[in-house]
Amino acid sequence: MTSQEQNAGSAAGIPAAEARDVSKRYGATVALHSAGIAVRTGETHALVGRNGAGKSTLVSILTGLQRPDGGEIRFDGAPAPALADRDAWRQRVACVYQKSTIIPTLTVAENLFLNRQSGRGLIDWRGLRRRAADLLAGYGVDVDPAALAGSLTVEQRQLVEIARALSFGARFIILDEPTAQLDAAAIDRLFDRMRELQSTGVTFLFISHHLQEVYEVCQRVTVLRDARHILTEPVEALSRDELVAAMTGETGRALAEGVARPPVPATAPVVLDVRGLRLAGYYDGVDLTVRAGELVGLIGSGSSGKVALAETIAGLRRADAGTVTIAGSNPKPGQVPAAIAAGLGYLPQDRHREGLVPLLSVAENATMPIAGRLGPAGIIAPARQQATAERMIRTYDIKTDGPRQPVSDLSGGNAQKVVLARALANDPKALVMVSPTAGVDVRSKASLLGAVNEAAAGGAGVLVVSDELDDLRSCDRVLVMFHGEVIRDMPRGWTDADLVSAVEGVEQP
Amino acid sequence: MAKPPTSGGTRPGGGRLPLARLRDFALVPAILLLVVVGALIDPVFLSSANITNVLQQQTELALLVLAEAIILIAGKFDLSLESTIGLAPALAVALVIPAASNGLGTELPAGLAIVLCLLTGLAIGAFNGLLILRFKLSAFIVTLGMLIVLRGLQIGITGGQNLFDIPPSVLYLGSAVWLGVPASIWISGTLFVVGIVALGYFRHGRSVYAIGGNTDAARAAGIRTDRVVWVVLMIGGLLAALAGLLMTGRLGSVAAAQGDGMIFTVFAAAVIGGISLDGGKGTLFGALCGVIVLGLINNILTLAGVSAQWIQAIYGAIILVALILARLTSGKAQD
Amino acid sequence: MAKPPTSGGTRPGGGRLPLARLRDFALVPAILLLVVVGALIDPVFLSSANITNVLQQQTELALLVLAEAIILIAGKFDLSLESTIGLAPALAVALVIPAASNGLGTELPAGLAIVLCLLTGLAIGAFNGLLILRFKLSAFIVTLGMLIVLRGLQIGITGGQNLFDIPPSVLYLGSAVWLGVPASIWISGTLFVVGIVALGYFRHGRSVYAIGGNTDAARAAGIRTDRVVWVVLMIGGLLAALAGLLMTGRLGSVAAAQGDGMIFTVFAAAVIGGISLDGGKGTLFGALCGVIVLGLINNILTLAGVSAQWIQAIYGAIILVALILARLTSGKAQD
Amino acid sequence: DSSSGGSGNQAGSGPQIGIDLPRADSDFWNSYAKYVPQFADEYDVNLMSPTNSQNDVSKLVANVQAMVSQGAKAVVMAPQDTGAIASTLGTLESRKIPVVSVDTRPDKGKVFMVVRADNRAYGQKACEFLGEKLGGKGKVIEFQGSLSSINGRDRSEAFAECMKTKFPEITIFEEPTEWEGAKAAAALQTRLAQHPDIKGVYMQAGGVFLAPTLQVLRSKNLLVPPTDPKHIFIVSNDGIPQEFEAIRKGEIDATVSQPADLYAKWALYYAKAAAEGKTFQAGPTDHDSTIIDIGNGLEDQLAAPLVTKENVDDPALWGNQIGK
Ligand SMILES: Nc1ncnc2c1ncn2[C@@H]1O[C@H](COP(=O)(O)OP(=O)(O)OP(=O)(O)O)[C@@H](O)[C@H]1O
Ligand SMILES: Nc1ncnc2c1ncn2[C@@H]1O[C@H](COP(=O)(O)OP(=O)(O)OP(=O)(O)O)[C@@H](O)[C@H]1O
Ligand SMILES: [Mg+2]
Ligand SMILES: [Mg+2]
Repeated sequence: MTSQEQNAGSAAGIPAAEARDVSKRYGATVALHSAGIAVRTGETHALVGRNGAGKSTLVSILTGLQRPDGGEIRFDGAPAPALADRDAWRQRVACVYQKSTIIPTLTVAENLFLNRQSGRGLIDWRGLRRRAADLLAGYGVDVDPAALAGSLTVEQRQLVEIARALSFGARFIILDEPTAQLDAAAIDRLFDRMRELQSTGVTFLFISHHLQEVYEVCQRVTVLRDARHILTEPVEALSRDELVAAMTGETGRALAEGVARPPVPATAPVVLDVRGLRLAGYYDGVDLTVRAGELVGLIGSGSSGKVALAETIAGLRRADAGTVTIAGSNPKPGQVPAAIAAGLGYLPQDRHREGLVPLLSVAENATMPIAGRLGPAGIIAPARQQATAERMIRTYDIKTDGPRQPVSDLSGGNAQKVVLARALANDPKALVMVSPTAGVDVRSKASLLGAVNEAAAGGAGVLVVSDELDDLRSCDRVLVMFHGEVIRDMPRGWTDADLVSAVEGVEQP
Repeated sequence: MAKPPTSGGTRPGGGRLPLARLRDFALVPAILLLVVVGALIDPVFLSSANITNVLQQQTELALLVLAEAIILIAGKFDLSLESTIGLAPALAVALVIPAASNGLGTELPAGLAIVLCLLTGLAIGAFNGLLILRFKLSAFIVTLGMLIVLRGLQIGITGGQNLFDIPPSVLYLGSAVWLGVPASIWISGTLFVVGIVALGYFRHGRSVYAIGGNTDAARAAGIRTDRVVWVVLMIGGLLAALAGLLMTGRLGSVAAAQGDGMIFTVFAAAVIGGISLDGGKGTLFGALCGVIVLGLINNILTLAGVSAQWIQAIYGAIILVALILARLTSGKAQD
Repeated sequence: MAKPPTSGGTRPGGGRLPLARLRDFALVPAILLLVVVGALIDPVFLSSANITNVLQQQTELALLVLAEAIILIAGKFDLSLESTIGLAPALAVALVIPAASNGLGTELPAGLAIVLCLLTGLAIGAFNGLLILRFKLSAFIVTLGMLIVLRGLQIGITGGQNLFDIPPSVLYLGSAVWLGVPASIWISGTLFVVGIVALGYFRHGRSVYAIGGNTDAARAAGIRTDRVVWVVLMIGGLLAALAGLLMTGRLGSVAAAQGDGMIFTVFAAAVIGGISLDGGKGTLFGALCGVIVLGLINNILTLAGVSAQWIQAIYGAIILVALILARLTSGKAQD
Repeated sequence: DSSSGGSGNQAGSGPQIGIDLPRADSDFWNSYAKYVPQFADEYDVNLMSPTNSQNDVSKLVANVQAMVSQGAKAVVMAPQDTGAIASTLGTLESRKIPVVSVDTRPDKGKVFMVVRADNRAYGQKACEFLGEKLGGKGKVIEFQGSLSSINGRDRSEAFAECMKTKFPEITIFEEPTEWEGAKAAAALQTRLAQHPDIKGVYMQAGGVFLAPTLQVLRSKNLLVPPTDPKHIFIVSNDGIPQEFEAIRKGEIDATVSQPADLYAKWALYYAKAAAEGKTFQAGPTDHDSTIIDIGNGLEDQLAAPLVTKENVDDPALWGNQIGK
C-alpha cells in the first residue's frame, strides 16, 4: 500500500487503524471482550485503563503479534494482512512495546535492521552501519550505531526502537507505556519528538498510567475497563475525575491531592541521618535527615544518583565514605539485614526485578523481612504467617484470593501493594521508597500513597525517592539531586515548574 | 480490578493451595501404577525383602537428588556431585589405610575416616561456592570443570585402583541394619524429612526458595543470599560425601569410577520429581518420588528379565516419557 | 540525554566493534603460548605429522562443537549430540551390512549408508525440535532423555557389539587424504568457514543470534523463530552424524560407546571458546579456537609423558582454569 | 634413534619401545602397569613413558600417533575396542612398526604378536567348576561385563555354551553390569529376593564385583563355609590379591588368574625382539604356552590357572607377588 492510497483513505474519514469487536481469552481469563478502538489519521490517541484492563493485549492484536479470538482489524479501511506476513504489518503499524524488543547482544545498527540486514547474499556491515547512522541522524538520535544495544540507557533504547519503528514507513505508531521508565526531562524530549512527528502526519496510539500526560499530548482518549471498551472522547471533553471514574467504574475523587498534614515538630527525633555519604561514580558528599513523622521527597534526573543513594541506605550498596544512622544506630554498611534490624523499611525500585519472588505466595512475599519473628528458632508457623498476611491484605486493601495466592497472579497495582506491605512489615522507624507508584494505575496509586501517609502519621520517617510529582505532593519537603549532589531543599508549596527546573539543574533566581 | 485474578484458568478461585499440594503428589499415582505392574510381573516384587532392596539401592541416588534438588531450588547447578561421591570416601580411606593397601601413607586414625570424608565433601562444596559466588562464574561451568578435576584427583590419589581395605567404621553406615531395615534407608529417609521440614517451615529454608525465585528481591528483603547459596552448596557436597560413604559401605570398596555417569540420573530424577531447572520451584517430596519411580522401573525391568540388549533403550524411553509427562503436568508447559 | 552510553565503564564510546572483534581473538595468544610450550617440550611437536595428527584427532570434536555452538547461540541446548555421533553411523551400517556381521538383515545397498547416516542425524534433530518447540519442553530435559534413549537404541540395534564390517564408502571420508591432508580436516575446516560466513554475513545466520538474544524481539521483527531453531537443531543432528562418519572412518569401526562422555568436552570447548550458555553470544571462530586449545593441551600432555595416574587431574585442572579465564576475560563476569 | 629427544625413562639401550596402558581405573591393569617398568629393566628395554588411553580408542589412536612421532620402533598396546584399531594397525604396518597386542586380539590389521590368555577358557573353567560343585543342577547368577567388551563377551559365550552342553539343568541369570559394582550388587539383591535358592555366582571381573558381592551376601548372612548347605559357590576372574584373600577365608571358592605379570613380561619381550628384527613360529614355547597363528599375526596363549583353596598360596601366582 502506498502512502498516497493511505492519504486517500484518510481523506474519506476512514480511521488509520481500527479494531472492531475484538475478543481475546487466555485460558479462563478474558483479556478483551468485544472491545474496539478507532484511531483517526493524524491524531494522538490515548488508551487508558487500570492494570490488566487489556491495553497491552489490544496492542499485540493491533500489531499482528496475537490472533484475536474474534473481531477484525482494519488499516485505512482495508483488512489487516495475514499474521505470517510480518513485513506487511510493519509497513502499516509500528510499535514500541511495553517490553523492550531490543536485542542487547547485537549492535544498534543490527537492531535497527534486524531481519532485513541485506536483500539476498552477504551482509555489507559497513554499509549497514552507514545506513543506521543516517537513519538515527534523520530522527536526531545521538547513538553510535556500532555500540552494543545492551550498553544503551533506557531512553536511548527507546529512541532506537522508535527510529526502527518509523523506518518501515509506517505512519501509525503505538507507544505502550513509553514514559514508565523515563525521567521527567526524557519524557519532555519524547513529547517534543512526538509533536514533531505528528506535525508531519504521523498517527499515535499512546498508553500511559500518567493521566496528565494524556492531557498533555493526546487529542482523544479511549478507556478500557474489565476487558471492555467504555468510552472514546476528545480529551478536553473529559475532566480528570470523569476519566478516572470511567477507568475505575466508581465516581468520586480518587486522586491524592497532597493531603494537608500537620507540620512535624522540630523536636521529633531524627530517624534517618545521612552524613557525607560518597559512592564514586554515583554521588558525593550527601547529607540528609528525616525526622519521625516526616515525609521527605527526593527527586532527580536519571543520572542524579538518587536511586543509588536509596540503595546505599538500604544496605544494597556500600558507600566509599560517610555514615548512615538509622534510628540512632549505625548498621553495618552494605548489609541489608543490618539495616532492617536497625529499623529500616525499604521498597525497591522495580517490583519485578527486586520486589517480588513471583512463584511464592502473597503471604511469603509480604512477611519475608519478618520471617524470623513468625515462630521460635527460625520456624515459620504457618498459622501466624497466614494471620499476619491476612492483616496486611486488609490494611492495604490488596485484591487477592488469599494469602496463599502466588504474587505472579496479581495485577501490577496489587503486586506493588504487597511490596509496600513488605516494606512496612517490621514497623520501620525509617522508610525508604523508590518509585512507589511506578506503572500503577491511578486508583491503586491513590491507595498506595494513602498507606504511605498513614505510615508517616504513625511516626515513621519516610523518604520517597521518585520522579513522579504526584508521589511528592504530600511531602513536607523535597530534596533535589543533581549530578550526585543534593542541590535544593524545597519546602511544601513548590510549584511543578519550580521543581522541574530544579531537577534540570536550572538555577532559580 | 479488571477481573478476578484467575489467570491460567486451571485453578478454582479460592482453592489455590490444594492444587499446589496436589502437584506435589503428582507422582503418587505413577508409583501406585508401578507397584501394581511390578506385582503382576512377579509376586516377589511385593516381598519386604525386595522392597527393602529397591529402597536401599536408591539411597545413594536419593541423597544426591536431595542435594541437587536443594541446589536447583536455590537457582544453581552442581554437576560435580557425581565425582564427590567417589572422591570424598576415596580420599578419606586413602588417608587412613596403610600405603601397602594403596593408601597415601599418612595412616591417620581410622576413626577419623568418616569425618574426613564429610569434610572433603564440605570443602568441595565450599570451593564451588567460592568460584561461583566470589568470582561470579556460572555454576554450570564451574561444576563441569570440577566434575573432571575431582574424578582426575581420585584416580591420581588411588592410582586408579579400587580401594578394598576399608576401615570398618567407614563400612558401618552403608551396611548396618537398624530395627530390621538397612541403616542407609533410615539415614536417607530421615534426611529427606529434615529437608522437607527445613525447606517448608524454616526461615532459612524458605529463603532458598526466595533466592531461586528472584535473587534480587530476596537480597532486598534482607536475605543474605550469597551466604545461603554458599551453605546450600556446602550441604550439597556434604550430602554427596555421605552418599559416597553409604555406597562404599554397601559395596565394600571404593571403585575408581564410583558415581561415574550418575549425574544424568540425578537430574532425571529431580526433574521427573517436579524440580525446575530455573530455580525456586519444586519440593523435596516430589524429588523423592522421582527417585522412587526410577528405582521401581529399574527393579521391574530386572525382575521382568528384559533382554540386556534392549534394557537401556527401554529404560531411557521410560525416563524420556516420564520427563515429558512431568513437564506437561507441572502446569506451565514453558521453558 | 540522561547519560552517555558508557555503562559498564570499560569501553570507549565509539570503538565498540574493534573490542568485540578482539574478544574473538582472545584465545589466539593462548594458542601461540601452547605452541611454544609444545615446541620446547618436544621438537616433534612442530613436525607436520604431529600437527596433522592433532588436527585430525580434533575433527570430530570440532564438528560437535560447531553444532553445539550454533545451538547455544540460538539459546537452546543439545546434550544428545554425544549419542548421535554413535547411533547415526551404527544404524546406517547395521542397515547395509549382512546379519552375519551384526547387521539388521535389511542389507540395503552399501552406497546408501552415508545418506542413511546423515538422515538419521537429521531425524534426531527434528525429533528434538518437535519436543522442544511443539510440546514446549525444556531443551535440557528433552536432550538429556534423548542422550539416554539414543545410546540405548545403539546398544539394542548392535547388541552392544562393535560393528567391524564397515562398507568402504562409510570409511572413505574419515580415512581419505586429499592433497596430503586428511579429508576430515578439509571437511571440518570448510564447514567452520561456511558456518562463520553464514552466521556472520547472512540474514538467516544473524537471526540465530537475534533469537538467542531475545526470542520475543526476534519474533516481533518477523523472524520465524520456531522454524529457525528447528533448522538449527536439525543441522546440529546432521553435523553430529557427519562427525560420526568421520570417527567411524578414522577408527575403522563403530564402537558401541562411540562418543560416550564427549558432551562434557564439547561444552568445555564451546565455553572456553567464548560461547555463552545464555544464548546470543559468542562466535564460531572462538569455538574453533576452544577446540584447538583442548587438542594442543592433550597433545602436549601426551608428548610430555605426564604420568598416567595424574594426567586426568591435570587435564581437568587446565580445563577448569581455562573455563575460569574464558569467563573472566569475556567481559561481564556474571552468571 | 633415541637421539630424537623423546622424553621418558629410557632404561636401556636399543630401539625405543612405546607402550599404551588401556585404563587406569582397574586393579588388573594397574598391576600390569606396575610390572611394566620392572620387566623393562629386566630385559634392558629402551622404554618410552607409558601413555594411558582411558579405555577410549580415539585416545589410544592419538597416543600411538604421538609415540610414532617421537620415534617408537615397536608399540605395545591393549586395544579394548578390537575393531576400532584396524586403521591404526594399517598405518603402523605401512611404517614397518611392529605391534604387540596385550589381552585382546585385534579383528583386523597386522600384529606381530598377541599376548593373551584365552578368555573363552575363563568362561569354560568357571562353568566346569560351578557345574561340578553344584552337582549339575540349581541356579547360577552371572555378572557379565559390558556387552561392548570382547573379553566379556568371550567369557559370557563360553560360559553359556559350556553350561548348555554339560550342565543343562543349571539355570543362569545373566546380569549386564557395564562393569559397575553397584549394578551387580543391585542385581544380586533382586535375584536373591526372587530366587532365594541361587547357589552359584560367576563374576567376570573380581576387581569390580568382588567387594559388592561379598557385601551383599554378608548382609544376608550367606557368607558361610562350603560345608554349610546355605553356601553359595563363587567363581571369580582376575586373580587379584583380594580374591586370594577371600579364597583363603572361604568367602569365595575359586578364581581364574589372569596373568598380569606374564602379560607385561612377554609383551616387552616380544616388542623388543620385534624391534630387533627377530621372528617367531607357531608351536609350543619354553614358558608353558603355545603360539598359534591367527591369520593376521601370531598369538602366544598364556596359561591362566584356576586358583582354588588348594593352590592359592602358590608363590608363582602374580597376585601373591604384588605388594610384597
Ligand atoms: N500471555 C498471557 N497469558 C495469559 N493471560 C494474559 C496474558 N497476557 C495478558 N493476560 C491477561 O490479559 C489481561 C489483560 O492484560 P494486559 O497486559 O492487556 O493488561 P494491560 O491493560 O496492558 O495492563 P497494564 O496496565 O498493567 O500493562 C490480564 O488481566 C491478564 O490476565
Ligand atoms: N503470562 C501471564 N499469565 C497470566 N497472567 C498474566 C500474564 N501476564 C500478565 N498477566 C496478568 O496481567 C495483569 C497485568 O499484567 P502486566 O504484566 O501488564 O502487569 P504489570 O506489568 O505488573 O503492570 P505494569 O506493567 O503496569 O507495571 C496481571 O494481573 C498479571 O498477573
Ligand atoms: Mg503492564
Ligand atoms: Mg500493558
